[in-house]
Amino acid sequence: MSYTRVDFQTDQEVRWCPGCGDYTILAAVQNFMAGLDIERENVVFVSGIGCAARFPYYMNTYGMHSIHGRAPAIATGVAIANPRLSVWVVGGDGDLLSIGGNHLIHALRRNVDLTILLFNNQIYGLTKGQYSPTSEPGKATKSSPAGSLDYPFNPVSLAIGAEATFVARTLDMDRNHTTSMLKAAHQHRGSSLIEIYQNCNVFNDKAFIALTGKQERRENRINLVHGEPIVFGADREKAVVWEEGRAVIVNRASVDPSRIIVHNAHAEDASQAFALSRLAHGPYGPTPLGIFRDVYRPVYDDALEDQVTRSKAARGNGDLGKLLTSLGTWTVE
Amino acid sequence: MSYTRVDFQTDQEVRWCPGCGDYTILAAVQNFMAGLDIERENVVFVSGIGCAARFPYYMNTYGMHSIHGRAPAIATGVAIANPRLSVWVVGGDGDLLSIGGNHLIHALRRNVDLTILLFNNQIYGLTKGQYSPTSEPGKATKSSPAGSLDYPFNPVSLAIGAEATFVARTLDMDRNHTTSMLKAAHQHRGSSLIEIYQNCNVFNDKAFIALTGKQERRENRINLVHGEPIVFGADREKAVVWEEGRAVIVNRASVDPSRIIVHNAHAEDASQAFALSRLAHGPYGPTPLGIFRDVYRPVYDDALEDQVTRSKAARGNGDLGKLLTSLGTWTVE
Amino acid sequence: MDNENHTTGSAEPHLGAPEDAGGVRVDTQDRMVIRFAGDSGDGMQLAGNRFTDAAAIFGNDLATLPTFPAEIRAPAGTLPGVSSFQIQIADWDILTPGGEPGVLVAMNPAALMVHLEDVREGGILLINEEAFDERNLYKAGFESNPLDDGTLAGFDVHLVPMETLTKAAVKGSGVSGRAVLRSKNFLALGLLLWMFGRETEVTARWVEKKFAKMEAVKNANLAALKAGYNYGITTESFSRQIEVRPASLPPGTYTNVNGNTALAWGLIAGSQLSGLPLFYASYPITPASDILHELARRQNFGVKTFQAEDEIAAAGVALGAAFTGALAVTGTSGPGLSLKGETISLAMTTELPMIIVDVQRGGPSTGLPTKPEQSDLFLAVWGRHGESPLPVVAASSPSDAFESAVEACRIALKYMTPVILLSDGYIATAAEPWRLPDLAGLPRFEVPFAAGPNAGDRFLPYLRNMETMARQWAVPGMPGLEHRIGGIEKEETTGNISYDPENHQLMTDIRAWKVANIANDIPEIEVDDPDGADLLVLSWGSTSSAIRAGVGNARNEGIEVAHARIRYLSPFPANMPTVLSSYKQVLIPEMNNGQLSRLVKAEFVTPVISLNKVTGVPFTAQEIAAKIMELAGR
Amino acid sequence: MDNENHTTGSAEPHLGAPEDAGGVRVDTQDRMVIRFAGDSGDGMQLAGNRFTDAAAIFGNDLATLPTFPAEIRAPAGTLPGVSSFQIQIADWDILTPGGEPGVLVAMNPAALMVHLEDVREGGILLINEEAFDERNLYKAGFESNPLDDGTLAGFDVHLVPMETLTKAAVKGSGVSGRAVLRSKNFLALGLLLWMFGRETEVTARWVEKKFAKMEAVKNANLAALKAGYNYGITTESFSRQIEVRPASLPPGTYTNVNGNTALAWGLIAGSQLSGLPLFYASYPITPASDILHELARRQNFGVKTFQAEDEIAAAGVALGAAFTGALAVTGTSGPGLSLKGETISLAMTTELPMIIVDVQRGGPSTGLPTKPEQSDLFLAVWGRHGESPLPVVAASSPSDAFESAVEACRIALKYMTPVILLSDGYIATAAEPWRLPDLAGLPRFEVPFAAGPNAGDRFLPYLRNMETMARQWAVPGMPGLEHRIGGIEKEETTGNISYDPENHQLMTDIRAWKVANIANDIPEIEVDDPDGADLLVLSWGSTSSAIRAGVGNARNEGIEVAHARIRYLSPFPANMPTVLSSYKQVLIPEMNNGQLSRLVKAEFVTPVISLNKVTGVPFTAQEIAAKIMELAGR
Ligand SMILES: Cc1ncc(C[n+]2csc(CCOP(=O)(O)OP(=O)(O)O)c2C)c(N)n1
Ligand SMILES: Cc1ncc(C[n+]2csc(CCOP(=O)(O)OP(=O)(O)O)c2C)c(N)n1
Ligand code: SF4
Ligand code: SF4
Ligand SMILES: [Mg+2]
Ligand SMILES: [Mg+2]
Repeated sequence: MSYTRVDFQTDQEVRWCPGCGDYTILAAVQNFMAGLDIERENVVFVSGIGCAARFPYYMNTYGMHSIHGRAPAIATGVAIANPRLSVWVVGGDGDLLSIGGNHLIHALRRNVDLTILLFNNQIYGLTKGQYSPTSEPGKATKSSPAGSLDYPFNPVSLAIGAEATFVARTLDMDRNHTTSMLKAAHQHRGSSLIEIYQNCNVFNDKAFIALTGKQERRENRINLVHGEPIVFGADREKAVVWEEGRAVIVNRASVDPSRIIVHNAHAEDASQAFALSRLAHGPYGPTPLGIFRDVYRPVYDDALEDQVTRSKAARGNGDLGKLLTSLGTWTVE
Repeated sequence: MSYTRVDFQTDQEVRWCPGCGDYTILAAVQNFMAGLDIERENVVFVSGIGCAARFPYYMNTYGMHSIHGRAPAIATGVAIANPRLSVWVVGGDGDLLSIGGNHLIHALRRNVDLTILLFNNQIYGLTKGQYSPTSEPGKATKSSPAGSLDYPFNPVSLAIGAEATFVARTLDMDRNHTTSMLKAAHQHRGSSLIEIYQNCNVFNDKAFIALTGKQERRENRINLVHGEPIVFGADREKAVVWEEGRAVIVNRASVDPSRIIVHNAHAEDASQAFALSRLAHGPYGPTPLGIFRDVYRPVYDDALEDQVTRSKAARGNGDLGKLLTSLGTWTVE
Repeated sequence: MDNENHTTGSAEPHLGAPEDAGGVRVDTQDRMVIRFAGDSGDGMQLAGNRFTDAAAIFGNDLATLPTFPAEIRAPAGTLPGVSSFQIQIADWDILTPGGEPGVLVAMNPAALMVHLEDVREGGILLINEEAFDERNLYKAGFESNPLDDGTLAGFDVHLVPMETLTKAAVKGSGVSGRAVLRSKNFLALGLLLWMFGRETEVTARWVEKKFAKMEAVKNANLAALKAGYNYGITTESFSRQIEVRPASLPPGTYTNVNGNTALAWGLIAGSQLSGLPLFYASYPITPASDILHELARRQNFGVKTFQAEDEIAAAGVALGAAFTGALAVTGTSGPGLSLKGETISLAMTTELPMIIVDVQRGGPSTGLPTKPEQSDLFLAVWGRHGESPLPVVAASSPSDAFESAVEACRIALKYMTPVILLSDGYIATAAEPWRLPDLAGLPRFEVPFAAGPNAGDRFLPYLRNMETMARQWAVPGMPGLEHRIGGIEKEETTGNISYDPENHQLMTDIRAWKVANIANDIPEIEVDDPDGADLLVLSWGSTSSAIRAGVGNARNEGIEVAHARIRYLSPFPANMPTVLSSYKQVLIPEMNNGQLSRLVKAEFVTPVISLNKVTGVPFTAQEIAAKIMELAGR
Repeated sequence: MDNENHTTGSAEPHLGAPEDAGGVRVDTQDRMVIRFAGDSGDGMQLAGNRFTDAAAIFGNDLATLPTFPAEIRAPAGTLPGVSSFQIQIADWDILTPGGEPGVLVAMNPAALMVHLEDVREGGILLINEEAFDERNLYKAGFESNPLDDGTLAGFDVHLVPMETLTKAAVKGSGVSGRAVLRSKNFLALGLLLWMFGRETEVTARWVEKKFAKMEAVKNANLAALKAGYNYGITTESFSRQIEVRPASLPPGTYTNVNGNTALAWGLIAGSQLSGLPLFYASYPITPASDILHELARRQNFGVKTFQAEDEIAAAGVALGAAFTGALAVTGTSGPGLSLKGETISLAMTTELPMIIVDVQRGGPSTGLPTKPEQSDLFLAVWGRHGESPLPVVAASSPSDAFESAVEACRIALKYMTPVILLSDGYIATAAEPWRLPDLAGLPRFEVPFAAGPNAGDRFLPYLRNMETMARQWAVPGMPGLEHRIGGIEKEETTGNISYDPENHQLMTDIRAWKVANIANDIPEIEVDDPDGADLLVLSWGSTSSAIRAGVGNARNEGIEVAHARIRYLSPFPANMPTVLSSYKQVLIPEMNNGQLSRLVKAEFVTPVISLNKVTGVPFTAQEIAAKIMELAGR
């Protein structure tokens, strides 16, 4: 089966604001899907509510635009009931981290085979601009005219703390990088979370300027690539080293090259990935993009299927007649 | 004002199973409270539902035994509405990590001034023995006769991932340690989470044997004390060192003493605390107890109070008459 | 097996009058209520269940009611720690576990304290006298010892040194220490079996199987059982035996089942009748958890169970499973149903089949978790935002839970709609003999799966079967049927988002019509009205049995009264208007403040008389009969 | 200000007949519906609001209805991107924003496409002709250009080159590039002001204040405004001016307010009348979010707002605040109300005062977020597990939202109970002139705070005021009043956990009685029945205005018909039975499938006629009048 991007487009007009970062992500996902060897009918997109959550309508696969926050739970049901499907979750920072936070962390710890795309625009887009659980402290919005008092989540840290087996971060503007993250997440069996910095040009424009500005991005973008040393900067003049359990940015010249961290996304111990996630609390300075963590752990859907298979093998296919009499019977004649 | 433990006891018969770890925790809290200089009337205990959640009925303070999972939200309301109160949350691993997981992580990131006691018995006690989000994988319970497929949370890791400013772990059996954790948590302004390993002798007896068994505890208990090197073992023969961003257990003799981690609970960067939390995923071998993290960050309740004060100062006490005419008026005569 | 052999001396059966039989009178009764009561640790549930089995196999009709201590395990010997099990056995088709016990087994003072007031005058008390020490008396709140202060005057009291007897009996079994006394429930049971002229054989067989791998325990229990039985034979103090003859139940194979188990089995039956895998997602909650536990053991039936992080997730996970073509079910109790509303509303508007089981308990809020109530009816029928009509089916007894579950599955799948299936804490834990259905005779369900594109080469997810108004179920994996559904109003046929006013009206009307139309596909209500009465008693749910019994009692008093039970509460059966208009008065007893009453009034604008009881304790037949008599002017 | 000055030539007022006035006819109308429609980016809401102000200050009565694009911002020029604002102005007490517009301002083809069908025959179309290029026509779905294909025949069409005019006007203002065209809404507005004989002064003042810090924008807008006005004066094509005279409203000071703002202010009033700090916890949701936004700006009133992680948390946080003695409120829309049920049930049983605002929108599920509906009534009254009775109060108009909020506060605090306050998407965003209340005249609330121990030296949290059945509110910080409350059934007076059956019955009865008794403490319903009619029309919520207007229309046709609006839906006012029994027929129009109808039938067992509409669009007076006429046999 060979697809082109068009095969994944639907007849629904795409209705995000012109200039919204969601468009680029959609294009990246459609292109990526076209290049896969999965049949369209075996793909399911589940979303909650929000601008991002409109996504399924634009993907010519099976899809559900569900209710706010519940997509990880619904997708869990899809994946567990039919482990042969490729199940994707799309949601915003409000959808997946605010109302849906619990379902997200539980899906991650269970390692259900889901690929979760978190469109983080650090704002509530659909409801017109309230601060979100990833908005910067002090942010003035309609619901926080005197400045938000919430301290934001770092979605990567949260996911790692919730025992996620695959966590990555990418940027709407960088389609190639987005695609490579999609590829890796898709290859990972079990839950994968990709945080995608997504510009909401209407309510939170330029939130990611540190990573998208011409000059800024050269300075701030830290590419995490498994097996490669973590160096960055306009002239690759910065490096990240371990210092007493913390990842610390130093001038590359000031350290022995052997001290520079060679990124290991497959480390069993989540500490390193966590430490790297602490390099940036929001994209305001040097910020890592790439795969923080990618390890294998038994996958819920497979394990459940396995229990069912083993149970049938051990006890034979259930016989309802026998079950009904299993507590003992007597006969009246 | 000076209290004794009796002042904090109520006329309600304590109704946990004989031998339940909850008793020791109750005694520790009552004793601890008696030694504080807070008036009883300024203390509020809020709980959800579960065996642990019965707690408020036994504390002669203000209290609410609310509904399953919602205690952190309700307590947030109490604390924010009246920042002069000392607000405590008590709940089980099901209450606070399963149904209440989202409220918990949001309370932690907001740094609401709450002291949260998580009674972790790794089981659902009240509903008679289903596995919980902290039960070990493969656990056979009524709801998982073929073995649980869930991978458990590490509550300390989760809390740190959720931007908690104070996270500690203690053990029901060790009253002194429990008391010192209570003291530190209480002194910390902002959210504090204490994970208390609590034995449910009916449905999950000996879950903490690695830390309570006579021999086992000598070998496994890792005491985290700020400013002290992390060494442990029956003969203090083990030590913890940094190794590429991970905390690793080594034979003390095999390393230079200078390499042994001197515990710093006050580090700004949460990476170290997180790394230490990864030493044990459940109390099955060497397991750290003590304060993982204790840092200051602006406290939600105070900051909100402050906004109100500043707003009044800047704009004067609100005048409803003026507000009603603020959109412009006209007069009909 | 016949029980005559087990009375000493003359053993001819006799009806009604007591008779002397070699020193032991044999009372023949048409029914008898027995209650086992003791500390949670005393094994009363086990003793009760074993007695139930013996009675069932003997051929009595019976109904049982276990009562567990509320929520938290209380310390031994205290009032909140008392656990009890009531059984009514009869030689006819009884319907309830009965009201006032004729026999009470009291293992300690607390049990006596809690239950004595219920025992009927002259009832038999079997008391473990050795538990009546000062400490236990204090814990139970007795100021003096009821065994000798006259409290028990008027009862037929038997003080049995159960602990001494048990210790003596189990000596040599290999059990030692504290464990010895664990067998005392078997001692009590043995004595009771003797008293009712039952062999110990059925129980002994069970013990042998159950404790096959625990030789010592097995021996101890068998010894205690026998000792209790023999104590009955040999002790002079027992001058009465009670005979309750086999009932003439309809022929068939029977088992004894509680409602949670039967409901779980009904779901499995739904799965087999539809050919769809059963998927059950739930968050533990009393008294619904046992459905999860039962189904979790049935993986070899292809059943997948999922313990979710909360009730909202459980509903969501079930909905996701429904999207893939599974028979999806989520089960809970009241507080959980309150939480699931938003997700159910999504299931309703996406028109996916799904069953939501609500095992009702005492409300509001946490309420009385271990007590039954019928107060979630409003929530089930009307408790969602927007216009969210749904079918609601209510089980009325443990065995009826099976059939109701099958019906819920049938309706959900045929009409592509979530269905709420109501049970309650009484049905959940009580047991009754159930005549097993002929499984082969149950009709298979047709499931409206989409076979392929349904509009040229397109697939329109909201194209409907014009008879049922069900849309087609296109499940992932089917090529060419890719489609998107969601919670925003959908355009008719295409399912695309539509804000068009007329379309919203149309879709709202269709959803309402779809549910209303199910009235034509469910059995009409059958009225039991032998005499052409003026008064109709309407029942639903677990109170139906007591109501039926109460109606029977009233008829025995010569009162003409009709009775009908409603299983389908939304929509109501098609003949409801006719039935209602055939009677001058309609009485609706409920364990709530009049919820069905209001539903009936709202639908049919007909006055009804409500009999409401919100105590967490089921109606007794007597209460119903009394109300009927009152209405009849007696 | 009088408008005669602004017509050219003769300017004597004249009623009814059009008159020639120096080439410009002046139509005097008793009312006129004007709709502004354009792309979301065209500033139609702003133009509408400015026009509203001018009309209000002129003294017209008016009602407005903004309509926003549903949910997602659509690309410019598309149909889903159309935003509109309707206003009806009148010289008498009008009640609705009206049905068919007499004037439509269409800024682009999409706006014309969406709204043309509503415009009444012969209506005036003010069209921005320069937007009608091929691309925009295509996006709007026009196959040919409606400006010259005959589509607009029968209308009074004015093609205005708005972009050219705007560009010319703002030249030199300092605004440049794309921003220039932003002022075109002021151009349209200026033209409209001229058309209705209004000065530009009011608007100009507003612009000066609003854009004080943005000199260039200010100048551009002022210039465009003037240019539009002058265009009206000078262009030959405009041969009509429309006069709508000031209404004779009751004397007083008026402001123009939408329902969300008025409701927020009502809560602040509740706070001031009770002396309690207002605490508002919410999770953003359309159309309720603006209440949060408004209150978040009022910290100097001592208001604390909290944006929670979800609706359950918001309810919980509010409940926690209530425990501390705050006036606690949580606000949401339908899906959120479905989620809050469990927590509301806890608030009910802990008997803490709390207000739950539900700004209803189209359901079920996500439904139609930007459209009004009245379909959460069942959920409000009956949508919780267990017996969970609550007072429910419904606002009927933007300004009534203030008073209803005050009432909700009063009831919650006096009776120690959560109260549900219903509004809807129409009330939320529509505006109307509101005669400001005399704040000093509002009675203060007494709050049942516990002052100290109430039973000797003990404090019993469930000891009640025997008149209201309210328990005392003991807030943390008060020594000696330490107590525990919770969701398990509580023992009467002590509040300790109780599983006692009789206590559960008692507490259930008390909770029901407490709510039922509020019927004696709310105003009776007032029936507007000048003629002693046989038909009563009952209304609630936002449809009340259209219903009142429809009743007026029917009376104008000579039909006798009574009207009453119900603000209190649980409990119903005490005189409901009397009122209902005084009429032969009762008509209940609702934007749902008959929820109040069913509540009335369930409570009073009286037949009612339902008029239901579930399109997301409010009733028009015409629809109501038509139904009344039908019932009257006309
Ligand atoms: C139960 C419920 N609560 C609230 C809402 C309103 N709501 C819709 S989307 C949203 C948040 C949008 O933010 P985010 O998830 O970050 O998505 P974005 O629009 O930014 O892509 C909210 C609060 C809703 N639809 N349902
Ligand atoms: C909404 C809701 N769901 C489920 C329950 C049932 N329930 C009560 S406590 C509990 C979990 C108990 O486990 P945990 O929180 O670990 O407390 P423990 O009893 O172990 O102390 C559950 C599932 C409930 N009361 N309410
Ligand atoms: S509001 Fe923001 S996130 Fe939503 S579609 Fe527009 S630009 Fe994108
Ligand atoms: S069930 Fe377990 S946790 Fe609950 S009271 Fe008993 S021992 Fe304690
Ligand atoms: Mg967002
Ligand atoms: Mg637990």
